[in-house]
Amino acid sequence: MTKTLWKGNEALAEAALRAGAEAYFGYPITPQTELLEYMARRMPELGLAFLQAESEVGAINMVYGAACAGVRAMTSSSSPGVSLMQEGLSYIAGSEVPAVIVDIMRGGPGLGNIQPSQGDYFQMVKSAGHGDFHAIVLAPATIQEGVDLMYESFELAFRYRTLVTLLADGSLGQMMEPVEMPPFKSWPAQRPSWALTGAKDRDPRIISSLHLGAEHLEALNLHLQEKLGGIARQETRYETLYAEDADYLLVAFGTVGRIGRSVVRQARAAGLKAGLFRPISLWPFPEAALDALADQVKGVLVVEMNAGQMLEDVQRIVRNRVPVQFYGRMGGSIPLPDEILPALQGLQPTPRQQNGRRPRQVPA
Amino acid sequence: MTKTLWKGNEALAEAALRAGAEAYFGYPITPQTELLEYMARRMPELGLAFLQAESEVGAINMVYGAACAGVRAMTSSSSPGVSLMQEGLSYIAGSEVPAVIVDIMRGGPGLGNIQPSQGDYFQMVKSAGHGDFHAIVLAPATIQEGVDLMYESFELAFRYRTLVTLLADGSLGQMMEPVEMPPFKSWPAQRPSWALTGAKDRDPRIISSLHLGAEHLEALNLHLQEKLGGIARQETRYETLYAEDADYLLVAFGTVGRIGRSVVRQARAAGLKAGLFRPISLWPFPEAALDALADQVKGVLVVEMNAGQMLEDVQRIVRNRVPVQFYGRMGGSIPLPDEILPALQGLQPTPRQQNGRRPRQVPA
Amino acid sequence: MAIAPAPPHLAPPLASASAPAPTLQVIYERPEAMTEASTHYCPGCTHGIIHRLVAEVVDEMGVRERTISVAPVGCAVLAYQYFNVDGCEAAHGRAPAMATGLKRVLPDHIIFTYQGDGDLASIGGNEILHACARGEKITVIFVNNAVYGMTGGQMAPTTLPGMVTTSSPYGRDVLTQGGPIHITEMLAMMPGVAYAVRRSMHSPAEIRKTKKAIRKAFEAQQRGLGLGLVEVLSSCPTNWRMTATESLDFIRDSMIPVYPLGDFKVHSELVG
Amino acid sequence: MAIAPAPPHLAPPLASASAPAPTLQVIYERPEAMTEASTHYCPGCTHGIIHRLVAEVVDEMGVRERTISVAPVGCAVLAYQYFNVDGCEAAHGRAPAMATGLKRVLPDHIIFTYQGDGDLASIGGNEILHACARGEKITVIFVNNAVYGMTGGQMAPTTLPGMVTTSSPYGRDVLTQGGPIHITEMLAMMPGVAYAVRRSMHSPAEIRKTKKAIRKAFEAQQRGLGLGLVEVLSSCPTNWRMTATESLDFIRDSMIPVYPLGDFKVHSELVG
Amino acid sequence: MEQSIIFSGFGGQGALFAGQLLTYAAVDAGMHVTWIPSYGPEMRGGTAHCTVVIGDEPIGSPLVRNPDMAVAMNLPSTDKYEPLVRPGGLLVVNASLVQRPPAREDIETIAPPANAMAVAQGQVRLANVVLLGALLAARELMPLAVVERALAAHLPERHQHLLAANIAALHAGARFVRAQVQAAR
Amino acid sequence: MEQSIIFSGFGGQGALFAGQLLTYAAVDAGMHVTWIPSYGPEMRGGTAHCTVVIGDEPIGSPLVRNPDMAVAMNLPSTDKYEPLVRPGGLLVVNASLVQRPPAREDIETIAPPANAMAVAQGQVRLANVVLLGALLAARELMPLAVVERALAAHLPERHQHLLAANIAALHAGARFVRAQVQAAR
Amino acid sequence: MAVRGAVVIDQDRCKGCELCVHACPQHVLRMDTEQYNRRGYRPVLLDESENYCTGCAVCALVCPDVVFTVYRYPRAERAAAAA
Amino acid sequence: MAVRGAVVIDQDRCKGCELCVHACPQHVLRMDTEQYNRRGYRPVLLDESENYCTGCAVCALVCPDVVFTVYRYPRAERAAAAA
Ligand SMILES: Cc1ncc(C[n+]2csc(CCOP(=O)(O)OP(=O)(O)O)c2C)c(N)n1
Ligand SMILES: Cc1ncc(C[n+]2csc(CCOP(=O)(O)OP(=O)(O)O)c2C)c(N)n1
Ligand code: SF4
Ligand code: SF4
Ligand code: SF4
Ligand code: SF4
Ligand code: SF4
Ligand code: SF4
Ligand SMILES: [Mg+2]
Ligand SMILES: [Mg+2]
Repeated sequence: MTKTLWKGNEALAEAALRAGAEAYFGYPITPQTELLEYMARRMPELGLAFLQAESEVGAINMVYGAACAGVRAMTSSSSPGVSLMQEGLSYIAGSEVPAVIVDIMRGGPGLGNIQPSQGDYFQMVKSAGHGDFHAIVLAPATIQEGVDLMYESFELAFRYRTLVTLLADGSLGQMMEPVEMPPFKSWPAQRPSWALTGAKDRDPRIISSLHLGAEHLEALNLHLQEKLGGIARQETRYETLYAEDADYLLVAFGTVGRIGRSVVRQARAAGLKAGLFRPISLWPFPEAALDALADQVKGVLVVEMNAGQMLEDVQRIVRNRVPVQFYGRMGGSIPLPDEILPALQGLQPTPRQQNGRRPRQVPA
Repeated sequence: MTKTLWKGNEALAEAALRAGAEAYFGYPITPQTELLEYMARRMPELGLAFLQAESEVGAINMVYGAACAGVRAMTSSSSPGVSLMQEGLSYIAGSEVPAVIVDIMRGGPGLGNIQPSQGDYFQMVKSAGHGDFHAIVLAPATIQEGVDLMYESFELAFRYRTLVTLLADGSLGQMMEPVEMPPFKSWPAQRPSWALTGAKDRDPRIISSLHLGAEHLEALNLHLQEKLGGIARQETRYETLYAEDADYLLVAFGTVGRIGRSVVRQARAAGLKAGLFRPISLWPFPEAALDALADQVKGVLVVEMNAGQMLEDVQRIVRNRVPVQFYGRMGGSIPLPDEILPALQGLQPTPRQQNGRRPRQVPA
Repeated sequence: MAIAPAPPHLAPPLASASAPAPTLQVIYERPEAMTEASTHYCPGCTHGIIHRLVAEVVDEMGVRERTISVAPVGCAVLAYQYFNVDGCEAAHGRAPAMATGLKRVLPDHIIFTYQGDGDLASIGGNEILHACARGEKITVIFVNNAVYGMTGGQMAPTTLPGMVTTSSPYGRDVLTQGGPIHITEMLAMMPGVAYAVRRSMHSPAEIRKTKKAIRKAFEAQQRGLGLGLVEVLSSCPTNWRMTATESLDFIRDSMIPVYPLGDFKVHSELVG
Repeated sequence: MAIAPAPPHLAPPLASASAPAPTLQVIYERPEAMTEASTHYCPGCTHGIIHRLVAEVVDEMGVRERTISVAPVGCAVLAYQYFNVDGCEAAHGRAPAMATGLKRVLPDHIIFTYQGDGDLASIGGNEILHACARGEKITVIFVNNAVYGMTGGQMAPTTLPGMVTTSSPYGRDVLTQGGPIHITEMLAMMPGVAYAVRRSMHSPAEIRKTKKAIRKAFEAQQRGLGLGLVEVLSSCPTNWRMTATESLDFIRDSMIPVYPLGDFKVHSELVG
Repeated sequence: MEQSIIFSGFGGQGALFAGQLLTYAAVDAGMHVTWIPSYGPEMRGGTAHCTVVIGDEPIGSPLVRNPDMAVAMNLPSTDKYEPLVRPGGLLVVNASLVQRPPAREDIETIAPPANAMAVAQGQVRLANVVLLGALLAARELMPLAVVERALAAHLPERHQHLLAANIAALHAGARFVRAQVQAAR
Repeated sequence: MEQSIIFSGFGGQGALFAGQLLTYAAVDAGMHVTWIPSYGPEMRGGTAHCTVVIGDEPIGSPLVRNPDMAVAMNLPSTDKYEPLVRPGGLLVVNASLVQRPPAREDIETIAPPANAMAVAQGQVRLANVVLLGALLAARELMPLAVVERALAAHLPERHQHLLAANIAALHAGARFVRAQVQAAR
Repeated sequence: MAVRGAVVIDQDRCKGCELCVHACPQHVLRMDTEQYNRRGYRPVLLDESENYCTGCAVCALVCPDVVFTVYRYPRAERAAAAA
Repeated sequence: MAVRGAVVIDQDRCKGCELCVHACPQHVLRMDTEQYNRRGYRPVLLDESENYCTGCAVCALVCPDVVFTVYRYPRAERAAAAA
């Protein structure tokens, strides 16, 4: 099939439409805005619901409303905007309506800047709001992968009645790559059995996250946890490169994950038996696969565009069997192969044990 | 000194005033509202700034503004309200102004209910907003401890120019206990050297979290991480009970931590060499202390009023040296000694290894 | 269901038959759009009356089967249990955004929000403002009881000057805590509002007028004219620390002077 | 600093001395309340003029040393670098809340926010609404350029009907995207507003009037009368895709018909 | 040693205040104590209860599943807490509103007609204090005098004119128990 | 094998478009490719640059610190990227705006007077395409014909009337290099 | 005045707020002073000892708890009754 | 018309927007068509070949970039100049 060149944000937008998105509510914020702008052009043409909301708070609650109708609704934003959505995300999770969120991360904290960052791993992977829940968090490394994951996102969201987040950094949103666009998906005309469609010839349906009695709320929580457990068993995704026989494992996601491909190739060329482990689903984290690799390798290097967030999950899973080192860049700087490779090679001789503590890198 | 009976929320409010709080901005939400109401009564009397904000978004940004003046400013809220503050918290962290936040957690996700919960550990300990930062998170187990921690909070906040959070659940806010109130603290009349006081006889001062160049933002991030590293070295707090010679360690914080005291006593009475490890500072987590204990004990039980959040930190630190089990209640149910004790005793015979996975409890 | 002893001349038909005797005409019965659930409202709280009026209008317009309610966070948080229609529960203040989401994907449905003054006028000010600006085709029932009922009586943006609440214990001080805001007058200025009105619950006559207003606001939606906003002055006996009857007097004597009743905007197609 | 060649008859004094010859009177020079920094605004963007007017007023009132600026998120995000006063940077839309926090603890200081239309009228609608309702003693400079400048020209709540922006590529459709909102007229209704006015940047005469309005708004604050709000119709040549001069014509010919200039509220103590 | 007591009744019956009174007294007596209510201003109506735990070292759990003692001011409370009291424990029932006989034999039950006794002291609303008096007579948690002082110190201003009546109600409850004990001898 | 090229110039000079053109052509030629710009609509003015990486397997890092090639359309870009080009690499400089001599001897530098050459093709704004032509002649990344097709397909509608001029500019750039090479022989 | 209407009171729904008592133009409603309903409230009673219910439905209009169902005699019958 | 004023132009601050050129009542401002300033813009120039600057400061009023400092002759001197 033919590949065409797409800008990341626009490719995600088009993929969402092909995946069957019916409603988009969002608010401009760099480096995500092109996604909204693309929707502003395309959705009216397609007769779909596009609305620029008054704010991210408005946007997420509009998504919540549209999702209650059993409609495939989504939004997109970037770090500060996603912070504003935390309450809404928690309501959506508590009400078990499906929704898709794109988070194109930028430098933080605060206003920070608009450069690429992975500083919101904790925010999206650990707590996308108050209370016990997790969104499915998918972290594409290339635009094609972003398109493919987006293409599946509504199916995941509806299958599990859950939040699905695409988590990428600004560079993925802004770059261009050749992409093979999937065809438009067809969906059943019927709305799901829980959707608000009007109480015609049936009892009223209610969608709410309120459960006044502790027993009732605990029952919901147990149900949510069971559902999440099922997702954790079914939906982990990751990619490896040269991991089968690797002595030293590079663990990285998203943009750093793809850079990791270059690094590992260069390391192999330089004679180091290096391998790449790239989680694609950050939640559920591919624990079992990493767990297995930890038995095989001699050292692990985690590289992120943050101060060491996924690092904690890797440490938890590797459990000190081998040293876990960290290399990070922040504030919009992308770690390049020539920085990562030495760090990976540095795992070799008398590796300092680094569990529980993070080496502070000096940026090159 | 004499002890008087205080309701948790009101005791925290009075302690904040005695610690030198000068400005309070908040929005009503159960189970925290009495704190706001107490401030509404007392602060006007004392000539201090009290304002009921239009929302939690308003409240946290008012705190941000007042804090920029070098004033001791605070707010209080509960889970959904704290979700709404995430953007503001991130700005405060990025701007390095000191502020104190009280979070009296309730059941979630979503609207959930108003019963006690610890479901927001991830939210406050891992990511109180987008970007790399941590608030100092202090989790009192008794009202007296809440008062004592609150009494120190502004000093911590100003020493490190950081966010300090008191994280407790609704039961602490609502219960009454005898408390020894500390005296009113005196503070230097001088405002700190960074405070906005008007550019009289000096250059203008700027407080901002914006750093457009990646190098500039990365420099800020490295500075923040270094500061956080210093806090991590200086400010960990925890309590142990019978841990010195314990075979089995109960790890719990806040309300569950105090219940843990009863449990450990009962366990000892029943012949089990149990001990309690109660983190008081959730961030920085008392890693070294727990690390040391993990070398000594034969098993660890983590109990929380959530689906297993601090559990991940414990797993990360214990690193598989001994089995880590979990018992949790959610939705407003508080785990009582008669549930925890058997779980603790259950660590003894043929303990199932539980790293990386969480046993789902069936609530009694 | 316990039936009160009927007067002697009615006793036989009422007591013996499940349906009233054929000679009796039903003047009033529970609207179909209300469920049988008993509400959790305090005795005499006029939230219950407003619920009933909404349900009656929904029935009279014959739209029950395509109506969706959006409940607020406030005393009416469980409103969805009382309306016999599909319903959902918004985050505090966000009902207009949620209703926008619903209406945009279900343009032929009738969507209404039911919101308190803390919900709509305080935390949710921006959501209602922009729903009004955009002219969302929804109906907003705005229950102004001058106080945060659910959380135990704190000051609302609509609290009267000098009024004592748990967060204005010395009486609302206009200089430091602001004056009462006239949100309906203000929102009437927004381009997308088709109908904006303030009515009251303090007397039977006013209750009837309120129902007419609610009807108009739903018609504005049905006819695609824009957003219909009905502010209703409502009582909170519990937090006002009055009896239910005293509360009605308080509405009449203290609230109405601050919040005048009347239409603030009526779309030309709704006039008459 | 490069000095343009002076006309011959002025050359000696200007070229030789660092200060102008004593016989020359300084009619205009950079206000003390502006720093020397060159702004990052696009050529001809009237944000720069508005900055200067604010600085002139601060100087003329002699309050520079106790003034604190609150910058927005928008093109004016770096405003704090251009005002020679203490300053801070608010989250998008939250400047009025931040200013409230500052003013409540520094009641004798002069606090002003500088906000765009996306910042103030869209995401920050609730914060400005309640700052107005409470009558915070602050000054708000509201720069309405009918577009989101900083993020590349998306629709704002103030975008004109039919206007093409990157998020209303087919022209703003009032039926689905709402009509332009008159936020200053609306906020003028709030009890705590002492002064509310709309002015424009499109001509020297209007610029002078804008300065008078800004002065009044600061005086409202200084005299503790309430919140002073100055909406200024401003240009965005970049996103309007016009020259700077065409942009002024656009303000005059297209914006003013939708956004009439004038005072919407003047506190009695400010009249005259 | 920790002692736990649950007070439970309808909204207006004063179960929470009875518990608070005991808590204040425990503080004055230098004991460790916690008081924790069922809370929920967000919901209207229903019953209210509180748990008081008194001990000689810092209180661990402020909540208990099986209290040592329970004071049940109405029928729903009796139905709820009678089965929960720990074997060998004490149940104090308001006989004015609960006519049914005790269901358990492994706990002690005392049942003063508290409403009637309270009316005799001037106010039906004193029933809570009557029951507290009975509780204290049946289990000597602390001397009545300490509770008297707590009453004097913590009765809200607007009820201070009822102080004497409260103290009388307290003693009436205690007397009722002592008389029963006497009779049982 | 991956090849990386950075294009850099003032805002309006078309460095980003030159990079995109190469990227489109690479896609058409069935290669793996990434294009990543410096971005920031939130800041006005300044220089713009983009990085193109072309390879025969999926591209790892879309960014490079030391590109194989750099096209510098003005002096600041030359100052910035000349030191960064990998030893043995190529620097294409717009001699119309950059008069200074090359500073490095371990890389190849070619310096067509692109502005002047573009004006000769009808428009100073074609300088970017001139430089791309030069680049492609110096390093045979792909045949010029592929870029011609990419121009035809991706020149924005409003510039399509300039297609012939663009193609001419491309060839002018290439000719300049070939002539130099010839001369050097 | 002629009997024209009747109300059926769903006593267990009544919260005893007395709004109907004050609103009834015929003063035929009063609170039960002897009994509590299932929810612990003193419910309202129809007391036609002095006056008769006209079926005006004002009670139903003001009742927040949908306690009343209101009936009226048809015209013909009413006339008959009056006769 | 008599010379009454003068402007000093901080050329490197000028962004070449031309607002002053259009606003100057004396038409004594024009854009430099030959040079760029340090920031890459064509700056404004004072050109009194046909008219003279009156020091009215309209240019300073409309300039978004505080490029102008404006001077004026004192009355006395102006009279002298006129004489
Ligand atoms: C984000 C958030 N903030 C605060 C609350 C707490 N809260 C619940 S209801 C309410 C106010 C309700 O007042 P109003 O809207 O006037 O409704 P009423 O109860 O008076 O009918 C508040 C502040 C909440 N649930 N969520
Ligand atoms: C929470 C959040 N949402 C969105 C943005 C992105 N953003 C930056 S500026 C801006 C709009 C600016 O428009 P306006 O306020 O009109 O100012 P102008 O640039 O036109 O002067 C937006 C949406 C942000 N920084 N933060
Ligand atoms: S608290 Fe007030 S508003 Fe809420 S139900 Fe009770 S009376 Fe009604
Ligand atoms: S984008 Fe528009 S508003 Fe922003 S600086 Fe440029 S011209 Fe001014
Ligand atoms: S119907 Fe009318 S007369 Fe009859 S009880 Fe009701 S209010 Fe009274
Ligand atoms: S109005 Fe309704 S709830 Fe109130 S007393 Fe009458 S019947 Fe009962
Ligand atoms: S001062 Fe007046 S006359 Fe002189 S250049 Fe400026 S605008 Fe023109
Ligand atoms: S108005 Fe200012 S920036 Fe614009 S051309 Fe004139 S001097 Fe230059
Ligand atoms: Mg209310
Ligand atoms: Mg704007």
